Amino acid sequence: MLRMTGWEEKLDPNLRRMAERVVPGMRIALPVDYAGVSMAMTRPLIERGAGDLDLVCVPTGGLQVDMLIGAGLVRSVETSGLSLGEAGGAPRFNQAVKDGAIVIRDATCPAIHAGLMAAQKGNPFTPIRGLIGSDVLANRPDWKVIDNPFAAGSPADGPDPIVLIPAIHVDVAIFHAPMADRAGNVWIGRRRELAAMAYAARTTLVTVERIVEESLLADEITAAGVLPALYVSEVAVAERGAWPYGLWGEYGADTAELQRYAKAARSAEGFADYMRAGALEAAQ
Amino acid sequence: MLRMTGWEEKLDPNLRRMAERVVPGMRIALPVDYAGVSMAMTRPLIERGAGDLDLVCVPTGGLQVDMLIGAGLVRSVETSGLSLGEAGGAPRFNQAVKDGAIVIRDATCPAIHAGLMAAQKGNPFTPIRGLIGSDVLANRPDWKVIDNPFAAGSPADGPDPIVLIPAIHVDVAIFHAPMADRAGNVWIGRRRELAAMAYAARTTLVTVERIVEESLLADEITAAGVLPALYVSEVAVAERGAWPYGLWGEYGADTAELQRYAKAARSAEGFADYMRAGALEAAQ
Amino acid sequence: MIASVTPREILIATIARLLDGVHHVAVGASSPIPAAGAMLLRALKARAGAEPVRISILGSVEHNFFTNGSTELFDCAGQGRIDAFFLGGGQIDGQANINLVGAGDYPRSSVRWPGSFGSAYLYFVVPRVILFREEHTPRVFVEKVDFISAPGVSRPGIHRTGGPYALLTGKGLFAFDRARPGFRLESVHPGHSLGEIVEATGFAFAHDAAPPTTALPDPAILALLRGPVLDDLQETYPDFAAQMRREIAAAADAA
Amino acid sequence: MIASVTPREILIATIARLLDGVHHVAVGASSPIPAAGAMLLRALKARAGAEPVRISILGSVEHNFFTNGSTELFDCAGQGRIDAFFLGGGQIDGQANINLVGAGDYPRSSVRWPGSFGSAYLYFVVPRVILFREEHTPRVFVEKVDFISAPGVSRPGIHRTGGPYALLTGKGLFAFDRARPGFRLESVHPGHSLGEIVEATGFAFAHDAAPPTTALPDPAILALLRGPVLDDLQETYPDFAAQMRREIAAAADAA
Repeated sequence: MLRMTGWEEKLDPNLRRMAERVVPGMRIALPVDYAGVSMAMTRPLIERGAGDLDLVCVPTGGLQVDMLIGAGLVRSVETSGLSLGEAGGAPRFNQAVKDGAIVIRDATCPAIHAGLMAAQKGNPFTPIRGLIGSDVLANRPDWKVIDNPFAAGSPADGPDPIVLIPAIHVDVAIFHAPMADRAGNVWIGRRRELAAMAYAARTTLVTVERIVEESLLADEITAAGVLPALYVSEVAVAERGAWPYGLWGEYGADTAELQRYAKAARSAEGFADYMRAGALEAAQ
Repeated sequence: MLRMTGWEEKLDPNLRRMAERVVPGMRIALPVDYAGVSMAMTRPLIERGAGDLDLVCVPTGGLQVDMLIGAGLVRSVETSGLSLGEAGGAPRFNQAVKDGAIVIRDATCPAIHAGLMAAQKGNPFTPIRGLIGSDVLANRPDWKVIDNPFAAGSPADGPDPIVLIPAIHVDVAIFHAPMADRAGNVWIGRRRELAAMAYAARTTLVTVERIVEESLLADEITAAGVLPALYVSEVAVAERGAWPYGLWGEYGADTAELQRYAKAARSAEGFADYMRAGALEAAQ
Repeated sequence: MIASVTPREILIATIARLLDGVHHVAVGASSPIPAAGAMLLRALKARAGAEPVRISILGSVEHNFFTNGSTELFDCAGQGRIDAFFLGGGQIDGQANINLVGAGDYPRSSVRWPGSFGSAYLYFVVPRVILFREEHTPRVFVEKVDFISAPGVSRPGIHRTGGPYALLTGKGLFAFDRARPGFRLESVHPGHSLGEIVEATGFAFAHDAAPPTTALPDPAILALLRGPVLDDLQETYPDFAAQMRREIAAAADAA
Repeated sequence: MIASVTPREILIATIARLLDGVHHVAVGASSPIPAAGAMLLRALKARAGAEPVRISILGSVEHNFFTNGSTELFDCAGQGRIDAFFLGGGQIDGQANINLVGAGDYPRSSVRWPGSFGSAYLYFVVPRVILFREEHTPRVFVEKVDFISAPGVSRPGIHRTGGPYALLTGKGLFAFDRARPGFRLESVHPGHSLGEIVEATGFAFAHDAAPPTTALPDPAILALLRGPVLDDLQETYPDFAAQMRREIAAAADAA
């Protein structure tokens, strides 16, 4: 496991406290690059050091997942894709796959959404079309195929097989959003996969750009984009908390930084150096 | 079928044109009382006179459904409830049930949502817990029970039966919303069942209080509550178009008017008188 | 003055007691008595500095904490995030089956009620369902309902995390024993009797030879109910709150 | 000057042709050539006064017409509301199977690519899937993919409303025959040859003895592409648009 000492005490105490909610062996849901990744929580999670994590990418992953893998905290990743986008492949992930150091559960985006939907509805599964004949399905013994009981055709048409995705329940969902109010209502706008993650999670940890004083549920216009406090366990402010990713409607991605990481993290040593240097920078 | 002459030409030509999209035998989705009922479309639909309609209430119905039944346009109603709320039972519906004049498909709210969700996802069905042992299920031969293939228990626990609700596809969805923009994007706020109806519908007809000039997708705050134009077939302005129902964030329900209807519509004649009088009023 | 406690106040205080320990209770928009009970519990917990009680009032714009349309209540319950809910019924039988659809032969019911709403689902997944029906007559409390909107009990193997917890009427309070299964009369409201309840109930139920009288709210609870809780209630149920204030005044005059 | 048409312009114009007739096309945020083809089609239809073409650019904030999170693209496709989509692949084989996961033995792939994304679903439900991969080498176009992210064809009885329609590479254009099944070389891009394509393709495909050359855009289309379409493109793909302008200038100089 990556050891990074001398900077932990510089981390935001609120984020450190939130990271304590994560214990070894938990299943953690993390959002797609552009939906609001709480990059601010990455170092507190690494400092916390709770390992054997099973990550669920909703529905794909990037920098944060690569860093947690690089830090040795990850046991498995369920994802439909993992890369640094324009900055190329995810180096610590790719290495870990090659080394067999992590279990990879390849999925397809709508199957991850289907699993979360099942959890949201309290259902054991959600059906999904497609997938039949793919090696994605062939490598997922946890998914099942049944004959559609509503098949319309005549018996001569034969059965109509359909895949069932089991519910994805997670221990913790972690994401970043533009704002929250004092009651803990979080404004997620049209990034409704963040709500799906929270519905499916026992604990939801949110970092935000800012706290607003008026209730986000007080007027119908902002209420339409709110994840209610009912689903939110804790909120902490982390300005530019998605950096180097962007946050929709707030700021763009820092592609140069992603590329810098992509280059540095090609080796384990380069990754460790990057994390150390970045930590010092962050502490300044 | 109810004949009401002498006032049709007073109806808004845009609404009349929209009503022409409804042809006999269609399956129509209508929203719950408080979600945005396009009461403004009720008379144009009655004037249009397309009968043998199969109504799907999302997930319950009230005045509009009662009026369409009273006008003789309805073949069946799928609903989890039908009443005038505080104003009591739905008189034309109750009479039609007693007379066996319509087919009633009693459902439960989350089953209607499950059916729409299946249509939204392109799935043949969605599972749902509950229902087993109810006469709701016993009277729905179109619903099926399977043994949950993911049942966790030992074989000694026996099977884990679960209900599957088939997809509810509808020909037309009709509702009322606060505003739309010139591109046809409709602001539905947190009444997301309106989006579910539109996703499941081939044609979606919307009346709104007002048209706004700026794009509702242009800023993320309003975008969060938008049903995109992609799902909207036609929009027309109808001020106070939910009356005597209310429209969330805009105006409250006119309970006195609902009570007036409830009283009048106890008999077929009273209903016809009410509709005629109301039509004249509306035309003034 | 204990004598000035109104029947509705007894119902409200009883509901608050039945809800003790819940964190999130959902209430229908047209259910002011259950809502008042939940609000009273919330006020009691707030006064005691205990964990807050969350109340979702369905169909209300002002007290709507949901943002995902009318499906969210059911999803939320399916996730195990709703601890208590209230159901009524045109008919309720001794197995806690409820009928919200109609009397007589289905589907051409001689009396048609609005319909099952979410009961056929929520009764299975909300741990503490309180059956509440003020009218206590043999017409309502029948031997066997004509239509089961939602069954009171399920055979082993049926996935069920919720079900009936108690039945509160205008005459008394029953607990539901899921194992037996059946109702047991817990207490009789002031002014009513065991004999009257037996007479008014179409199904058999367990009871002590001399069941206790339903506990009246103590003066501190009554003060909370008549003060801040009634003010809370006024915002969502103004007509009901006004009616209660009139009843309280009338009871005080009579006492 | 026909000679000044750049290879990318040929690809873009070909894509516009392949998309003819669609009403709604979805494009990945990092797919500027498919996006440009869709924008060219949109401009052509607008010019002709035909039914408008809708383009959804995924992952873009400015051109995001979805409001229900990242699930909406898949729901929309499942509803039959997306007529065309583009897929690539680290490997593509003669049965139109695509591999977006990795080369070598799964799961410890010797080369790992990002993953299957939505392909295992969209390939089944989008009627006109265009396989697009500029690199045309035996490394990409293999006899059999090492991992099937999404299969090109399905046996009868499998619910499938979509699938491969064409394969466009830097060297040529293939149509896919779902019945046979297999690819057929439709045309060879200017500057390339049948022999070169046979050499660069690891799977067998049908072809004429002397396949035609891929059609060049006519001057009016080229003007549209270099004018308003490039301006549209600039908003979403500024780097790509700038690069294209440089290429066009260089081609003009050379001609």
